[in-house]
Amino acid sequence: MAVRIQRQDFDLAAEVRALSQGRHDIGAVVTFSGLCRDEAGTLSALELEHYPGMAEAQITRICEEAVGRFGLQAVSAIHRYGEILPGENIVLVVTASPHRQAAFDGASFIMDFLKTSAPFWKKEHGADGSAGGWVSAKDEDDSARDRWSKD
Amino acid sequence: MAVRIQRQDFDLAAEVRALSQGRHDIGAVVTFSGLCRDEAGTLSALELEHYPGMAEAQITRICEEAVGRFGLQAVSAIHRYGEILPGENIVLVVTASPHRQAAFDGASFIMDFLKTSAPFWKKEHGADGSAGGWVSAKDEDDSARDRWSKD
Amino acid sequence: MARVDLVYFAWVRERIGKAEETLELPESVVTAGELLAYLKTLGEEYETALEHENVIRVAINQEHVDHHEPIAGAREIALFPPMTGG
Amino acid sequence: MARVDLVYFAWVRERIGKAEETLELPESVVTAGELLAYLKTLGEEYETALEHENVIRVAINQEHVDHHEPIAGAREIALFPPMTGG
Repeated sequence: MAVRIQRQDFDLAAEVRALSQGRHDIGAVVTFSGLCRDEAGTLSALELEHYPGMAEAQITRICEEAVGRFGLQAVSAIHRYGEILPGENIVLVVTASPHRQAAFDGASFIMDFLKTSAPFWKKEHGADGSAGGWVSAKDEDDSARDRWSKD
Repeated sequence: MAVRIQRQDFDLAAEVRALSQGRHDIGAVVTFSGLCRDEAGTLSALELEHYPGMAEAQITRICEEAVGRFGLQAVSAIHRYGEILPGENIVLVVTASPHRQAAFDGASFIMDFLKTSAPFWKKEHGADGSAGGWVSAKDEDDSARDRWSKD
Repeated sequence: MARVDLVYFAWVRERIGKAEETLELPESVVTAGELLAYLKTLGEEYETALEHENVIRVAINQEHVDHHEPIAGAREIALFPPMTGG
Repeated sequence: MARVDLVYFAWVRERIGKAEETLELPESVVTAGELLAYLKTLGEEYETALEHENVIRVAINQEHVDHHEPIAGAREIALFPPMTGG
């Protein structure tokens, strides 16, 4: 399991290779890349603040939970911080398992918890030079997380 | 939308780049890689037979259905044929959308239908030189496909 | 009599012993299911290949069809086992 | 009196006007919720930052806790808005 919090971009292919190379027991690898989106052209950049230490610890806890729950063979999670431009990567999750459903579910589970319980905060800076505001948490993200609750 | 049936391996990073580069409207990219698995060490290779023409047509139909159903912004699907060794890639699906759930669902939907309705057949060749047999279709793959049926 | 190209894949191809052939079909053969029944009269290899008719998949002009579909207008009919791609 | 490091993030940090500080807490402050109430007595900037107490998230020694959790033994307590990562 590899968890990294970093300023620089990541290399998708290198991360997948690191996790699957030389193994013959993996049947499915799912990657999720989250990108900085700006359909309206009103954003100059996102500024990502994080809580060093807790960010790593919390993402590690989420990934460990996913490994146990879905029987994943390997997981990598990378979250960037600092200034991120439209079209750039923000987050990467990679999961590996013998069968496809576990790899899909594992990556989806990790993303849902990462959105709502990893200590990161996004601030928008406007293309017009405006100071921008903090992005609000979305109710739909809470709902997405809550669907994983066991009875 | 890009659909390719090819003998050679694919380059995951290049496929993701081709689909997302220069765009600022994509928020989520999901990739699924299916690999040739051989936990027991009894397999020397898989031989993948396909129906040329229909394979492309069928995967294109599946991808078009996914684009419409989940509102995907872009899709790529690559399926290899010929001899594939343990640990090698068999299939790649890449989906892009503004939000994560559509990208996850789109890739999962395409894989479920690809398993059960794209004209490919796998034959196993044993590590002991045995001729090997044709891989049987799995009931669980039919079930995975059927969960997408609308009422 | 209708002339049609038949293509076979995987163990259907192996058991019939060829990958493709062109046949003249009697007019009594109307549906895909009737085509399977007719082919089984052509020899032991067809009988073995198509023994379990219900698992044999049929595509007309590269599109899946049910066994009750008429084959009129078919240029190419493919017979194959359940698919195992992905 | 218990000595504790407090750290603030995002708009909680901006409104309080600092990223961290060390405070001596009176012994009457037992839970995370009581800490929030105490901080609001320290000045207008705290009052503004913590106005809607129910949205403020609390982590003790880098683990999330509910507002009713006791803070005894905390070395570091973090206050921040709902997270928006991913």
